[in-house]
Amino acid sequence: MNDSLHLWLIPLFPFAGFLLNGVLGSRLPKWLVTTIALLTPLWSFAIVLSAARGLLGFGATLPSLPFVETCPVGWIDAGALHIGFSFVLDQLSLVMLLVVTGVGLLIHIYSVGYMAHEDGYWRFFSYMNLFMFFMTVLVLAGNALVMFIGWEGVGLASYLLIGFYFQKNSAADAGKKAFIVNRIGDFGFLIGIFLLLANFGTLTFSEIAAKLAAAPAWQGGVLTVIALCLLVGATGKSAQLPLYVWLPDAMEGPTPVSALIHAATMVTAGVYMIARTHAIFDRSPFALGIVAIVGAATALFAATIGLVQNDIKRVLAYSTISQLGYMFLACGVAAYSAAIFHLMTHAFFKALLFLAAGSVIHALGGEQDLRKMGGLRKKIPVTFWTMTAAVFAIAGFFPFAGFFSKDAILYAAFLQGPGGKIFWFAGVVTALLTSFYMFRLWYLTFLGESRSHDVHPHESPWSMLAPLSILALLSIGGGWIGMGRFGTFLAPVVGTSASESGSTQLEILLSIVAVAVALLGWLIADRLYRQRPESAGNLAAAMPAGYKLLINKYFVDEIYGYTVVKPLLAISQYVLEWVVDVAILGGATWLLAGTAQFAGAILQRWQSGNLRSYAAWLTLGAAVVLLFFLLPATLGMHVSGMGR
Amino acid sequence: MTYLNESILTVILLAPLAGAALIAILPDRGKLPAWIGLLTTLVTLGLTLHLPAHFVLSQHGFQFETSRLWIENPAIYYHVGVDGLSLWLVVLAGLLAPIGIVASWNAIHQRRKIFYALFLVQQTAMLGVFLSLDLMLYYGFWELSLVPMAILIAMYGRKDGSKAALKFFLFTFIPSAPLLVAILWLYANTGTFNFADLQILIASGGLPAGPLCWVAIAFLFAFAVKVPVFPLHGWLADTFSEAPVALAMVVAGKLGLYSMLRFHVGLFPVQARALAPWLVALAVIGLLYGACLALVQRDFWRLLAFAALSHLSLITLGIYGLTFTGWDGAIYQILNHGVVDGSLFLLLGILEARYGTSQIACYGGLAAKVPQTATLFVITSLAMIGLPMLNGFVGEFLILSSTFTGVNRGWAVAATVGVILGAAYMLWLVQRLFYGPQSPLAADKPASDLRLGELLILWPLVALMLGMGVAPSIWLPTIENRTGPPTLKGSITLPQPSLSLAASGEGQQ
Amino acid sequence: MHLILFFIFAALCLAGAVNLLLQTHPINSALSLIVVMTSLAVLYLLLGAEFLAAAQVIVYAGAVMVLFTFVIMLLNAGREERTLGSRAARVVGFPAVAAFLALLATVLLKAHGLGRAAMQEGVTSTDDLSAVLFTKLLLPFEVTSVLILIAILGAVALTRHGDGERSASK
Amino acid sequence: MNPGDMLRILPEIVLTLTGVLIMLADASLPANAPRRALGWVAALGTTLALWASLWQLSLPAGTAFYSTVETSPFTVFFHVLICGIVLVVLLLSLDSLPAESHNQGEYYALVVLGAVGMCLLTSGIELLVIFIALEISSIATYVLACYRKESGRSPEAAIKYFLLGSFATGFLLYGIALAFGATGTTQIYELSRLLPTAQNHTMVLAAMALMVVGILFKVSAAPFHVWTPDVYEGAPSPVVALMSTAPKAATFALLLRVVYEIFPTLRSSWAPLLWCVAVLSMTVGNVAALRQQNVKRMLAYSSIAHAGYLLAAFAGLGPSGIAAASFYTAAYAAMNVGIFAVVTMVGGYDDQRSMIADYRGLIYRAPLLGGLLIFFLTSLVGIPFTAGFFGKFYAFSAAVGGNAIWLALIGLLNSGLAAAYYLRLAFVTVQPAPDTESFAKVATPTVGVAVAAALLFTVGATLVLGIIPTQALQAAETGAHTLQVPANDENPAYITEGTQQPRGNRDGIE
Amino acid sequence: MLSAILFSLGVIGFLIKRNLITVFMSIELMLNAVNLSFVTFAHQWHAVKGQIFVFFVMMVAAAEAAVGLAIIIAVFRARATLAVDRIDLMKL
Repeated sequence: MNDSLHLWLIPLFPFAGFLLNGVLGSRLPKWLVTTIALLTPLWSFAIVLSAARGLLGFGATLPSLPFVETCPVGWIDAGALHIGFSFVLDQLSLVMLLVVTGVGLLIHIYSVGYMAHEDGYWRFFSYMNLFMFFMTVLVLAGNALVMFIGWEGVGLASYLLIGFYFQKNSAADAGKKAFIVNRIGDFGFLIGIFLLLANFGTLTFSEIAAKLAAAPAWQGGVLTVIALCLLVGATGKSAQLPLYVWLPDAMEGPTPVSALIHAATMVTAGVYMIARTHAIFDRSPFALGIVAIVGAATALFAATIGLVQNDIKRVLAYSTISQLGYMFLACGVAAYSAAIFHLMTHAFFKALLFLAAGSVIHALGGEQDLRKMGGLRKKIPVTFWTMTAAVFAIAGFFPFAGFFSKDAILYAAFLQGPGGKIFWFAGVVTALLTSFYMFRLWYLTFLGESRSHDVHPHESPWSMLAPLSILALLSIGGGWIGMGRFGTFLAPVVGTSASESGSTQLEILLSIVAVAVALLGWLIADRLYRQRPESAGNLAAAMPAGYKLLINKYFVDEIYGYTVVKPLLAISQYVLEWVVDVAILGGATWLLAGTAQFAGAILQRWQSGNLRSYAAWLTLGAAVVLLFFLLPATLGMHVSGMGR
Repeated sequence: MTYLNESILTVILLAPLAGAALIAILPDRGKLPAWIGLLTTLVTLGLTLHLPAHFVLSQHGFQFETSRLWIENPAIYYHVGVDGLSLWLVVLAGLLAPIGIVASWNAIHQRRKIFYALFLVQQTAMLGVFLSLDLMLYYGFWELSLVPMAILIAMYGRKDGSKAALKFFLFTFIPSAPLLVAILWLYANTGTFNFADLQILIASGGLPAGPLCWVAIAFLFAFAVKVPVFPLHGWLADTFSEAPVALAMVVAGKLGLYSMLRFHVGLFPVQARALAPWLVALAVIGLLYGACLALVQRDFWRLLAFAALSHLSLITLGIYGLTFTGWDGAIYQILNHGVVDGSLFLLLGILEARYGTSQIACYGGLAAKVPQTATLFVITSLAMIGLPMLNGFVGEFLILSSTFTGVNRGWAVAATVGVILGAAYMLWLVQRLFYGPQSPLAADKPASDLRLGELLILWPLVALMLGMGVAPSIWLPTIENRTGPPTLKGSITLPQPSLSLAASGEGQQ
Repeated sequence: MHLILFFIFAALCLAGAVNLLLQTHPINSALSLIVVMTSLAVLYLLLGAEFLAAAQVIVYAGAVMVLFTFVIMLLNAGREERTLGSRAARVVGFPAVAAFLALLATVLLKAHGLGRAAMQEGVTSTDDLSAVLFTKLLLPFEVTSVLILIAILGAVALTRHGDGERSASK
Repeated sequence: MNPGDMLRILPEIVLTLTGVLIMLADASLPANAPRRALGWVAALGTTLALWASLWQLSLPAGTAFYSTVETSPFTVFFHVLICGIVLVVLLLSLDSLPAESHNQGEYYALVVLGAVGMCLLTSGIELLVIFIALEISSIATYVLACYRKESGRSPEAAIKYFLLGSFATGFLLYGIALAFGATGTTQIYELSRLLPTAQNHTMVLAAMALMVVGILFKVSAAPFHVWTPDVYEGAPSPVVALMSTAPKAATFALLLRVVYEIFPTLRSSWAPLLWCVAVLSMTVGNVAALRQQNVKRMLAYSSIAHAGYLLAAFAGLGPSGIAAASFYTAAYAAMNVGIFAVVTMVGGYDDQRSMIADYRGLIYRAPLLGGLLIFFLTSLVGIPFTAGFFGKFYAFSAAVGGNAIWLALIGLLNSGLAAAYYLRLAFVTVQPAPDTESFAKVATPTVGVAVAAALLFTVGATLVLGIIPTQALQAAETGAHTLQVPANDENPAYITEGTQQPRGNRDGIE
Repeated sequence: MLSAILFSLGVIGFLIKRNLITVFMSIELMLNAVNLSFVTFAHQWHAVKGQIFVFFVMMVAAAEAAVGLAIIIAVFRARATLAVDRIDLMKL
């Protein structure tokens, strides 16, 4: 087993798929494209699974984790800098890999049906495989720079996939926005990497951890700065405040993309990164506090926006942001395993939500507006039931997966001193809002009467329904792994936090509160959208300012536009180009040239063509020369060989 | 083989000239000059590849050296040689030439003979700059490189070629006056133009410090204009938007940057160190400035010009960070810039040839019509903005990280902001050209996608970008085997901060 | 005696020169120039250069000035036209001349005894002159022939060509 | 007088005989007979003279005719240079003079005889000889400038040149008189021997000042340059090719003699003056040229600027300065004759097309001429591997060696400025010509054998001086050394050195 | 001294005369001034050379006169004027 485990094969397969489909895809028959696209992640999944099997004690024994694999040839060897390709398989990356390859595989399968009639079928799958490649690299990365490869790479894949319908301006815009906003985050990450390099002389996670362990007194200071830089990177990728703005727009991409990248895997990379570098965060309570605040604030903030969105995918997008906020909150209270746990369950139910939404959209021929749906329960039953499972899961109802993970986070937050209570409270309010808007969505989509008459919904093909079903099962049962066992499993990597020490009275109490809150949300939704459908509008009318604020997403995009983008462009255009480049620098050049020309003009006047004036100049010259020689002599200052 | 090793550089220098002569002799019939040009450049490329193939890694100093007395008094030698610094640059110059020919293949319709002949002369001059180890010989090639360039810009300018050509020429020619005076001063005080001798003599401190400082500034000034370094970039945008594609892709950067490394930092380490803070500042300003201006350009050549300003500033930053790692990164980034810019120029040139305009606003939605072009363009753009696994990243990372760790954190952070801006303007360009609904121009004009010849040159380039991004270890060891300035040798390395050092809050810049 | 003669002729010479400038008709100027030259010839004589005095009269006053008058007649040159003239000539020229004169004067005055009437010892004989001329300075003498040749050639070319041209064009 | 003396002036004799022969033949030929053959005779004679001067290298350096002329590597250098220029100009004239011109014979004779003066100017070591030689060359050029007198411009050029030239000669002559007054002699070596001990210091200075003024006028250095543009514009192009180079070269040789041989001890006086004149010349020349629309006028200003560069070499100490100046003279002559040859061919004898706008698209109409024009222009700009570069390089190298770094800097910046107008012309020639009637009618200039030879000669010289200048430079240096040592018959210290001078420097010197 | 004054007068003549021929005469005046100084110096130094120089100057002046007047004739034919200030076709 030891010999047969080659980590590099995990990313290699999707990459091969990417290359094959990307280069030859346009010429290959569709079935072959499909086969390639599906087989490659399947293969990776199989490797991961075999590794996991060994690890969990089912099959042959696996070497002790972490299992490190380093490319014999370095990547960047320059001067004192030695950075190699190194992959690490440990508990943390194993969980992530399972999620990534597993959910990824399902979504690939789903896409076969969903994208069947799209033009760039091969292109889509090559991008998807590319994403899988980078995502696995990101997860397996043994040092920060390799992680950065994956980090940027998934951003690239995301960019390409969001802009998949590139002929739509909105899609192309969204892709660009995603990439650039991510870049802002990457900027932080990169600075973090530089700081790591400067302070540790290495980027390898294990070495960093070892060096930290060797210096137990090292707290805060530069570590806080590093942590905050990494946090900036994480907020970019995981769509946290203030860099979340790209994610809602990213919904322009095909729905499977939203499911895979913008719900299940890529956006969780930030969480994963913080967990991966937790050794640094642990040394900086301040940074952790910031992480928690960011997480809690994002969770609440995004949830409020989610309340009023009418686009089914945007609702889900804001819910994703909100859920990611939970994960950050968990990280912020050092409950990394809880964060990863929620990451995993979230991957299940959010992927399911998106896929189901995709199925709905598919059924309605591309309609995404909630206000035009309704009454679909009968027409697409499989979708309805699976979606229901997901809704319950995200709302945090026992015994669905979301319950366990969310519960663990809230509990961990609650334990985190006085500030923790506030976080807990924010989490609970978020849970209420989440429950409300998810059920709102549920009601508007499936229940009531159809609000659109010219469509004939139909159930999706099996290739889409099968993944839905599997994910539904996971959403229902995924939580039973249990926080305790999960925490223990991850403990070698991320350590344990107070919350993992088994169930206590307090935890049960808190769980009850959470479930109650979720129930409350359901009830409100039920009242507003089932019993008295008109009251929702009334409520909005009653609070016009608040509604306007929410429906416009707090005008954040506009604020960014007016404070960052427009000024930047304006400064570039008016100040830098026109004033500095054209006026000052160009002017200086012009002035020099003009001076020469002007002098030339003066000399031209000198050259009058008149013989006598020429003679005059000549005489003047002669006089000056004479004076030049004689003056020093007459003044007695002349020094020469005369008389010697 | 020994004989070949001794004369290979001369052969490399003469090969393009021979091609130019052949073109000049043969009639200007059809594509004949282009074919000869292509053949010549390919042969030259093959010859340049001989260098890395036979470069002895373990041997320090210059290799393939040839030195012959050219003029007795003043003693000027025909002295050529390569080390790790120039080795790949020579190959790069060899590589860019066939690309330039392909880029001109359909863009140059008339007067092919003059074009290709001068193009080849230009190549010789460029190679000469990289190879010369005698200051006068170097200066000769340095100046010679201006002429074919200026003439071709004047001949093939898009709108007002001669104005741009004049601007280019004067901008780069006038600063070389102080350079020549400085060289003459050196000769007057040392009696030699030989690079290695001068290096030793200057390092020994026998020369008066005051004038030497001015000499260093004169050297720097000439190079800085050629690079260009902000605020001396006035010629760049006009030249880019006027010059034929094949020339625009070689005009900026390489020569000036190489010269900075070899003849400024290499000859005047002490003075360079004194000047370095200014240059670092200018480089960072230029980096951001270029990026900001690239954001608001309406013409893609001008956009590319400011993007180039930004990237070249980054390399300047790497050079004047005065760290070994930074130099590695700088040299590597010069190569990257050559490859990436070559490819971008080629692609944009193809677009311009097909659609007849360089106004970005006229384009839109091309991806559906010319998918191959779009794909390659996107890949190249990504390499340009420094996506990991593509070549741009390696150089960028080396430069930025060395600046951060070895020079100044504030500047490094500011320079890293350029990463964001770089993505912004390139992706915006991609979007405006290829995505969105088709513009009237794109919809109306029937245009074919890339032709076989173009693909044959572009895919290898893309492969090269990938290769250089994944396996820089092929290049870096040779790059590191260079003759650094004697006083700097080993004195600056990446600091290896101990934990205690870091813990003492040294990180809080 | 010599001194008196010197001053007389020097004055005459200067007067002639000034007259040359003041006259507006070329022919008058030419005549004043002859006055200058002949008085100079006297001065030469006073300075002991008898051969030169003769040559001055013959070559200059005779041949050259005849040429001048001839051309004046040929071209029928009338009074000078009142043209605008050159401002630069006046603004720049006169101060320059003044300065020049002043400087030159200082130089010559410093050279003792040069400007004044000289003693009369040592009249250079034509014999001595020719002896030197045909031995030591043979080459210049010969070379002068080339000069004369060119002058003739040029004058002929310029004038004859014009005639041919004119007749050809008419 | 011994026969050996005749050998010392062999080139001059050959040239004189040629001139006389042509004159006689011209007179004896029937009035309407073609006189083109006379041009070939002249060219042949000049070639012979060139060989004769080269042959003089085998003579021990020394003086003749009672120390009125000398033969040394220095004089040979300039002799060869002048003969070369004259040869090229003759070849050029052969094809560019209108065939029906009646006085071609006189033209060739004047050119050849003028060359006698120029040659003597460089070899004379007696101010009297020098004066006469100067007059010979001047008068010849006055007449030649007037040659195209059917147009109003040519005589105007001639009269301006003539009057101002005579005017300047007056100054020179006064300078000689004062030098004579200070020492009682006009023989250069005696002068240089006596001058340091002369009683009247101010007079010596004044003598030097006036002589320098006269010479600077001839080399058209600012502020004595004012005549140049007008004369160059008006005179026929082949004549400009001649008079912008050959008499200038000779006069520079004279200037070298005057400042380095007569007044070496007054270096501290004249060096700053020449410094200033150099700066003024190049600046005035280049700046004024910027706005010119007439090619010949522009080149006139450029020649002023080049005089400035050349004077910069005088800042060099001793032999290095002399050698640099000599070399620059040769380099400048090569490229300037070349470019005027092109201008002659393009503009025609009657200067029909001498505006810059007329050169538009030249390279397409006449690829050879256009290409050569650009080539010479790049040489004038001073691009490496051309004569112009090495000329400038040595001149400023000498200046830097003489610690005149600022001078070198100003000079080189000036040459940057100069690039602006040179390239303006170069770029105009590569611009596509508009398809208007006026351009369609322009006939493509035809290049005959003689002109082709002339062009080949100049291109070859420009390239050789730019790429393998070693021999020419050695010649210049040897010459410089012989000039440095005050030579007289009793103490021929330099003779051995002179004889070792390698022969066959012809390929270096044009 | 006299010669200096004469010389300067010649120069002034060049500057103020408006007729080509008189301008030329002014030049002759200058040459004469030089001659005078030569003779004087020759007298002072008892050197024959000075006188010979004068002799040559005379010859040169004669030659110049021939050529110069020929040119003046040419100018007159081409332009029908002898006014100095009219001869300014070429300028700037």
